[in-house]
Amino acid sequence: MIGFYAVVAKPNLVKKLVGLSLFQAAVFLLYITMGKVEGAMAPIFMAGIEDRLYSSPLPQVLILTAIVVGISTTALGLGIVIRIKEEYGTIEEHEIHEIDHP
Amino acid sequence: MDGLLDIVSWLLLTTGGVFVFIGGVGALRMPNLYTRMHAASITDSIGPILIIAGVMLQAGFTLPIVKLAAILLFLLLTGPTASNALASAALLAGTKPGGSKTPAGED
Amino acid sequence: MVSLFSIFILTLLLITALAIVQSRNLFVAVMLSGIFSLLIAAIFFLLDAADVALTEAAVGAGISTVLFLGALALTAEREQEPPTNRPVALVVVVMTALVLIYGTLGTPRLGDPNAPVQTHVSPWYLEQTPHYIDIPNVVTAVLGSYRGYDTLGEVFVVLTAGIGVLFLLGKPSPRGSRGPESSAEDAGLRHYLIPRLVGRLLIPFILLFGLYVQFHGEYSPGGGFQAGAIIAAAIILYALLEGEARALLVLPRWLLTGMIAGGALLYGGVGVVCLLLGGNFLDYSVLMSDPVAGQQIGLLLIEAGVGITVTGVLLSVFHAFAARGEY
Amino acid sequence: MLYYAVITALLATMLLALVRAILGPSVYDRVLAVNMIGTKTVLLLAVVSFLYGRPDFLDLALAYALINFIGVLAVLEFFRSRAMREAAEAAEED
Repeated sequence: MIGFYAVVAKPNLVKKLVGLSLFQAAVFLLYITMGKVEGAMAPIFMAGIEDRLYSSPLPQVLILTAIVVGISTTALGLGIVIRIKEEYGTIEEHEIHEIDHP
Repeated sequence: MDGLLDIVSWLLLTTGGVFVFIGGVGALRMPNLYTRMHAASITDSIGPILIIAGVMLQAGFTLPIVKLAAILLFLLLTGPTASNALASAALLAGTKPGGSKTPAGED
Repeated sequence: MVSLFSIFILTLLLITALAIVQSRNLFVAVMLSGIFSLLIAAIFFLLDAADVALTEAAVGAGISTVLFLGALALTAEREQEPPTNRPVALVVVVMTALVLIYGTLGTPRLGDPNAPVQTHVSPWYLEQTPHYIDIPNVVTAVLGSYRGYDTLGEVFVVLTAGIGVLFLLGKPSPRGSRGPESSAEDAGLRHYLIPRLVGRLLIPFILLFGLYVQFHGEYSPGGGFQAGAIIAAAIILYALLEGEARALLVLPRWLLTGMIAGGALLYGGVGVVCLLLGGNFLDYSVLMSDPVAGQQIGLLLIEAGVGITVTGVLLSVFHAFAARGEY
Repeated sequence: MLYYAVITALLATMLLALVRAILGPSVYDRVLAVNMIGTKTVLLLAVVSFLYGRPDFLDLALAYALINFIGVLAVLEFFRSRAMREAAEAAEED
């Protein structure tokens, strides 16, 4: 479990959006691991099998929607980046800063 | 499940795994782009055939066998197509086949 | 054994993530994040989250790669050397990591059936779903019915994001460097004959599969979010193969905008109808005389709404990006 | 037991392909590696779903087989358009 915390913490250095989506993925993974039950199966009932353990469906629901929301917000971020590129001609933060405060 | 079927499926799965692994080694060790592509794409075709056939034998005549067939079909359609498109794109971009070293690429 | 595999894939994920952070070439970073998404979906699958893995597969491998590439085509492909404020960032990151690791010490062991997550509402969902809704996929049941408000909220977030992108990129580029009808360039992958043929062969199957995922979501992994992403991917494939303009002929912009709004309206409308019929908002039991059948109808309708919205938003975003450049 | 052997082989191959993707001198090598990992993931999912005894999850592998193709084509289209742009601008070596 600690292993992917390094993944969580690392990426927010430079490539902000890719890093952000990595960060999201790591959080998703954390949630899913919470829902896992040892020896259980996915929470979809199967005909003929009763009294099986199922993993918790709730985190999965939250993450399922969060993935799609994540891609939408990433798309919004990319849109903003494209506009910034058109206005400033660069996508590097410090250059934008220099243009704004000459 | 019958013993014979199990043995056959076991054989198929193992050979499939071996082929896939050989493909991986080839893709890592081959000297230039086209030879790597060669290694990867051929084993990417034979591996799925063997492995999915092996799993199919385990599945028996149920709905999953149809799905497996569909997966195999799509893999066989898309894999070589992707390789072809990749190779032609690389050729168009000017990476020449042959030679023992990869020419200076895009990266 | 399975946990061993999970750990192995986690290691691969770690390597990939480090490589993504390292690489200067943004294009490489995007490719690697495609791999990252594949790997993480495999882990989701190993951790019993089939629905989540399907969503990640549909969204991560295809659409997010396409969107990132579309954005890259419009901006710089190479990252420049960052200025020298990195030590501070590193310190902040390391401190955050330490706090987070300290946080994990308090979490229960992986797979513990008595963890807090397992003991609150989840067992109730698992026990009651056969009674109230009578569909096998509990994830869909929780998504649509028990936590319908959340899902409604998520749909509206997606809607807002789509509208935001349309606002940002909707009007044509101010510089106008490219003519609107660059027909020769806009031909897509036309001269690649084989991909084009195979792609055309595959598109109907992808659409069919999308519909299967949409309407079979109560019985197997699937549902509106996944289906929306898959259908959008199919149309994007068409746009790649045949060129942007032809894809817009199939699904024009006004229809996409309509889909964005219409799907969300359908979802909300189902809730209002429930209200009018005397139930609570999004309480589908009143839709039919038989509460169970009502729940099923409600689920079907809202899943359709979700699917329509997601498809519309993703495609609008794609077209908005594509219209900006010749990508 | 035989499933485990296959899964191990698949994972090992994924590792090799990942190394290729990270090292890969040209972008095409990386695309190749992504495609390989995609195929391996499909097979992995197919085998694991049998290992778990839940063959109804083959849907997932099916989705992968279809979607992965789109990713690769998108990358190629990106190259094509970039090559065209560079040909148009007739300069700017990478």
